[in-house]
Amino acid sequence: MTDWLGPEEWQAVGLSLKVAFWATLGILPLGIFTAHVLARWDFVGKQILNGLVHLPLILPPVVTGYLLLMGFGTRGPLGGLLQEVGIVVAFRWSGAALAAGIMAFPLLVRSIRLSMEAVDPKLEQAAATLGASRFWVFVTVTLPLILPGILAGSVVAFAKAMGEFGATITFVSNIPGQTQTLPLAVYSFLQVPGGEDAAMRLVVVSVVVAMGALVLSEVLARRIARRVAGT
Amino acid sequence: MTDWLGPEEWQAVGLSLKVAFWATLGILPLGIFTAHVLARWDFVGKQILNGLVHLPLILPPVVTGYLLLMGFGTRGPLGGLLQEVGIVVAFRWSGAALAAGIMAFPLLVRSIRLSMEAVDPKLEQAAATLGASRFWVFVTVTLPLILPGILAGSVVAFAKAMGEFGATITFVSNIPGQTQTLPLAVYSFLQVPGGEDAAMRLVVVSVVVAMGALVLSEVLARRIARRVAGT
Amino acid sequence: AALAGSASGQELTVFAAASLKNALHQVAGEYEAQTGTDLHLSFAGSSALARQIQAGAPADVFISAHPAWMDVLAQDGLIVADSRFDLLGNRLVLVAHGVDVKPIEITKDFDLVGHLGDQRLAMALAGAVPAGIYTAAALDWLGQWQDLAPRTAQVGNVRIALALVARGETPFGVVYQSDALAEPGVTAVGLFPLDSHPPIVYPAAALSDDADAERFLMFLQSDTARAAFEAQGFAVLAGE
Amino acid sequence: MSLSVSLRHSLPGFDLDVSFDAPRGLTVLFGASGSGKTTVIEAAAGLLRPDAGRVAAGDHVLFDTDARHWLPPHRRRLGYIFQESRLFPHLTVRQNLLYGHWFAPRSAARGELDRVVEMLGVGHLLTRRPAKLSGGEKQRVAIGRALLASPKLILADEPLAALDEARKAEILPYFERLRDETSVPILYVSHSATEVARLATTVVALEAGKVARQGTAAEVLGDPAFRPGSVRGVGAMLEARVLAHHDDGLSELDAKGARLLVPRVPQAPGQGLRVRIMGQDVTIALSKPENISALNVLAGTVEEVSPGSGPGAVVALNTKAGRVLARVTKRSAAALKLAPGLPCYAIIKTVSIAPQDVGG
Amino acid sequence: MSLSVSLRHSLPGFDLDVSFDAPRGLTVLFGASGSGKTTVIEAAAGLLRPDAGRVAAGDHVLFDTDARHWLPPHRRRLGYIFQESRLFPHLTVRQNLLYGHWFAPRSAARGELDRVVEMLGVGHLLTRRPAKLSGGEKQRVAIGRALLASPKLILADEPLAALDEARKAEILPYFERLRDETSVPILYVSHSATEVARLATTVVALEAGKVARQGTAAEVLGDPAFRPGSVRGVGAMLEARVLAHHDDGLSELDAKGARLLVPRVPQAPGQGLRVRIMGQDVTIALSKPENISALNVLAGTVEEVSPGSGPGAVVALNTKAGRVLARVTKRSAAALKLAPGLPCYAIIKTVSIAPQDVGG
Ligand SMILES: Nc1ncnc2c1ncn2[C@@H]1O[C@H](COP(=O)(O)OP(=O)(O)OP(=O)(O)O)[C@@H](O)[C@H]1O
Ligand SMILES: Nc1ncnc2c1ncn2[C@@H]1O[C@H](COP(=O)(O)OP(=O)(O)OP(=O)(O)O)[C@@H](O)[C@H]1O
Ligand SMILES: [Mg+2]
Ligand SMILES: [Mg+2]
Repeated sequence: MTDWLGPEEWQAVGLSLKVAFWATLGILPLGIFTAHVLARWDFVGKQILNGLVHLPLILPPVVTGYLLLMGFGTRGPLGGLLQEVGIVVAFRWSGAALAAGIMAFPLLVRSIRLSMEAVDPKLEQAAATLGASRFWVFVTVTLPLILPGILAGSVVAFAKAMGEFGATITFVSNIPGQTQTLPLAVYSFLQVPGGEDAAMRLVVVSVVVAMGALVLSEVLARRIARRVAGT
Repeated sequence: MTDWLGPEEWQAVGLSLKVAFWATLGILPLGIFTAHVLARWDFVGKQILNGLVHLPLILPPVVTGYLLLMGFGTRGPLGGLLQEVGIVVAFRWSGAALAAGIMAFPLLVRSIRLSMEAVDPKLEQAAATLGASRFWVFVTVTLPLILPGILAGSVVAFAKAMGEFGATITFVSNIPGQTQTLPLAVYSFLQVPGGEDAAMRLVVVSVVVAMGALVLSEVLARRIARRVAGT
Repeated sequence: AALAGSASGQELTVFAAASLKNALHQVAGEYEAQTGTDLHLSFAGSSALARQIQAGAPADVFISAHPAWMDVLAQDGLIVADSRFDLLGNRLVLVAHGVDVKPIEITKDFDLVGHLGDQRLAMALAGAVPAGIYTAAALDWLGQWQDLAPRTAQVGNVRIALALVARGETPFGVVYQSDALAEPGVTAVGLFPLDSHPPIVYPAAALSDDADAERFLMFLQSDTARAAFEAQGFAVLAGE
Repeated sequence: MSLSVSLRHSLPGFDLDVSFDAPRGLTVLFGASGSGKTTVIEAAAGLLRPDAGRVAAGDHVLFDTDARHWLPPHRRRLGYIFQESRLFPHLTVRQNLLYGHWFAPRSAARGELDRVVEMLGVGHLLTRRPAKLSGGEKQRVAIGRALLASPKLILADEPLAALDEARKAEILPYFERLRDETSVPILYVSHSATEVARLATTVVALEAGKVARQGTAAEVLGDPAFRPGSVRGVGAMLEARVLAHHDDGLSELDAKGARLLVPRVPQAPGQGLRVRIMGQDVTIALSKPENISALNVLAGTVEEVSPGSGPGAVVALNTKAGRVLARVTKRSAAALKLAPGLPCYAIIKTVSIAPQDVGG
Repeated sequence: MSLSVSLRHSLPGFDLDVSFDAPRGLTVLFGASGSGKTTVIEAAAGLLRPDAGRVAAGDHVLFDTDARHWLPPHRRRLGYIFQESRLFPHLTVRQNLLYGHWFAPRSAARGELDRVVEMLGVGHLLTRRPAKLSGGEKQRVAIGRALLASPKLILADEPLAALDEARKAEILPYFERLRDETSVPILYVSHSATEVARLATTVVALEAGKVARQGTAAEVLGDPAFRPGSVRGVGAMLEARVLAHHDDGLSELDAKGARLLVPRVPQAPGQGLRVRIMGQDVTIALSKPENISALNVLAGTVEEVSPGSGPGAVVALNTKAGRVLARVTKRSAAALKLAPGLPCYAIIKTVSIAPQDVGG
């Protein structure tokens, strides 16, 4: 079955997985933190932070990609900064992961935040009376209780990262082996006559991969929920 | 300030709002129902439904648009059906709403589902013992308790619908006044040298609109939450 | 400059308009076989590629679908000025749904509006993507752009415009000749006159004073390359 | 209407196998923590689907696994007072109270709400939401919510545990009225011997998921071997009739010819009632005591002496008024040479007959 | 260590203004549902930030709004038993029990867990999660969790309400030991006069957010005007010392020279203890009764007769053993012509002195 896809396509599959995986993993800590801030803190400018988080959802992906290019390109201010510490994202798979991560970020934060808001603050209070500081309350009570939300958010983020197209192609171009993820490969095929079949094969692969992640997460979430609900 | 944007751009703003509004409203009932099915029912093929719901997230938007075209175009099987009851979506703003709605659907369902899973089944049981049938339990207990999640999901869906580009342009093309939403207009501007300024003006408008919706939803959600939490 | 890790000049990155994918893949295969160079081809919209080059993309060669973006890069001093040449040309055709459609001769008297009836004309985004820009010009030349503009269905690229016609969503569409050839569900019923729009050219240029880039640009003008481009329906301008 | 319960259910580490029939009235489920009381109630409510069994209130069969009959909870017409209130957080107290009302086919009169609100003392809370209530207030609202659902079966899981004595004393008569004036069967979980004595028509004692004892309140409470919770709960029950109410706040009762003075009871002269005489409140004397503050002295004979495992013994006395149980030390029993047949006097202080020990 | 509480806080419709100092030991907060007990406890725990006030356990100042001092809850070293258990649903019973342990600076010995588990009877539940526990089991785990946190202040909000009498009897001595053997102050909410009598060093009675009465357990319980919950709770407390344990299960006590026989107490001969004599368990006789099952007869004189609003009166007797309160009917008080100065006998049945009325 390996010749069902050409080597370049297999490369795109592998790259997509890598990009989506690292994108999801990379935004997870910040996503959890941001969700916590939005769910539990109160400060001036909270709405601004909230808006910023949602920005990638609102902006047409091309615009996000364009802004990323301006900011993180080799000539961009942030790109320059990163370069000084030895990180190059422009036109690398890491840039594709950055774009996918940013596009998936609002979805992750929303999921986690919703779960976090559903955690009974009375349990957190109980933990505090037992000596747990804010940090430990979070680690020992809040975090385990929002695991299903984190899982749900991560899967949605992963799916989004797998499917991200507009921002990626605008930001890091479409370089096979470096930045040509599945959706970009699909796009390339669809641009020329006769590419439909190959495109559909790639679509099938992405759907299968994402569904796999989805089913896995459902099984995990169910196991966690069953534990807690005691049924 | 009206000449900050040309009449065509203002039209795009209005259209985007209309499309995003109806897209969100349109998918809300089905989204709530689907979330309920996924959160509380158990049946063979649940994972398939779950996968279908997430499909628009995974697929490159162009592909989604293309599939919509096949299904809902004037010659498509569903499009034909709709046409017989007098609904034409091809090249109409209603088609743009359909595309935006389908793209936003997984986000809506995820939010609502997460909230629904956080509702204590013991409360629903209590309602049942008091004579409420499954339907009434849902309407009088579950629904009010997941309002924050519905709100959160709706805003994310609205934001996504405001930003949707790939599927829309593929499915209903870019017809000023009918289907040229903000992202399409932005895209057009970005394609030609020197169009950045106009594009950014439109981006600012979408950001302002979406932020407005966001802030509004936060305020509402907070009010609801405060009521229930009693603080 | 080439991609990171290639100090030897054994690698070459080419940014090219997405519509060139099939042809360039063929050409690249030949080139790699002949020279042993590792070619990286990145296909995207010309605007995206041009912006990336402005932002410092590690590309060695750029092939644009429209002169405008090449002009911008030239102004910015990002291309090697004397390496620029017009590589390919294309034609606009009017395509109709179905396989058995009468050919039409497109002259200034051609009543496209009448042919459309109450249906739409599929085309690429006017004023944005190159095909749309050319199409708008051609329709203007017909004197019907004002009437037709609200009756068009403008999509992201020529392929989708073609798909609209193939599926019968619109009876007619305006696309590149190179695209129309391969689509079974449509008939190219008429060729737009060459003077109906600015010449459709795909300019190519090197982005650095790299010998490899020069060599590749030369290769694009070779007979091998010409055959590949022509097989895809392009007119090869260079070398004529 | 009678209540018939038969259940088998296995949980990991816990097996329930309970079966009892109770006549019209209030059935108390009694038993230690973890003995399965809530599990029984949940099965009756339909919130737990037992492995096998049948529950019926009169001819209203809630489920019968043999007949493959299963009414969903909302068709069972229940008034379930949960162990942990379970109020709807998004509804005000008033809306919580009226929730069952929306679904009741024949609606209770409006006056009913006012009466229940008054009894529960939650009138000032009607517009609040549950998060702003104290623990006892929540529990009271939960009681009201169940009672106002016009139920055909009341399930009460320790409804009064969170309340203070004064509040309990106000709510207990309401359950008595429900028991006596309506035909709604009540299944009532309680740890309190007082509540058992006062309310129970039937007592079902559970132990580790099995029925350890079952009988009418009089039977179970009159049995010297029955130790509800602790030995302090031993006490017999006498049937009596109100003779007169006196000005000094005492009521005079006639218990099969014997005269009893108790603190004022609400019943009218001529009405019947039952009085629980706690074993520990009965002193036994061999001669009729004089110049003593206790107003009730019943002549009788010793019927049975059951020494307990501790220092005490339960003495059953046969008096004109009925069987009376007395708890005395083994030392006293020996000193007084108490043995079956010995004539003696039971001294019962009027004040030790608490209002909650006297019930309709 | 002493406990000092002073709080002002306004909630819509409820104003709390409470201030009391309690010596070393266990302070019971007593009061009707909604009187503000939980609010006081929450403020002490730091879960509620009162408008103004100060709470200190000895020199461990938890907060002081005047001094702008506020320790966050996790730095207060608490053992808070919530009114509604609040167990962590994702942790097993064992993990719940040991939760506070993780954060305690000096860890309690391992043996401590075993002892608490044993006392609470939750050994077979250690690997379960809270969703699979019965109501009483949850409450017991919650008690254990708080006790195992090596707290410097124990806050207990009706910890025993959900438990049966037998289980209560097992847990009460543990609180006694905590009170007597450690210096940890305990703030304990209870509706039960029994618990008050048995456990309280100090009683603080709340009424509608204000302190209605405060004093040592002996003072408050010895006050004829104090009606904990209902008039049935009236009862004085005597200080005594164990003389001997007899074979028939009785213990002989010496209360300032008077001899008392009570059911076997755990204290060793020579140790001091206190005995609560419930008013309703005391019968007054003018002549020394003979041939009676009651073993304790104390000679004394009437000190005060306080008629209640109902049919009863509380009579304070001055006996050798100390002040004893008796509840009699007004009718008996009149018949016996009880008046200050009258010599009489207090008859107290041994068995009516329940184990929970005898405490260290
Ligand atoms: N958030 C709030 N807003 C307004 N009133 C409140 C709020 N929380 C509690 N109350 C009121 O404050 C009073 C005291 O409540 P608290 O919980 O301290 O009572 P409690 O003495 O513990 O009663 P219980 O024995 O019923 O638990 C109650 O009348 C209650 O209704
Ligand atoms: N889901 C479960 N899985 C396993 N055991 C359970 C489950 N739910 C309850 N149990 C056990 O079943 C027994 C009976 O529980 P139940 O809730 O009926 O007790 P109860 O008599 O109501 O006790 P309490 O007075 O403490 O409320 C308990 O030992 C409890 O641990
Ligand atoms: Mg229970
Ligand atoms: Mg309370």
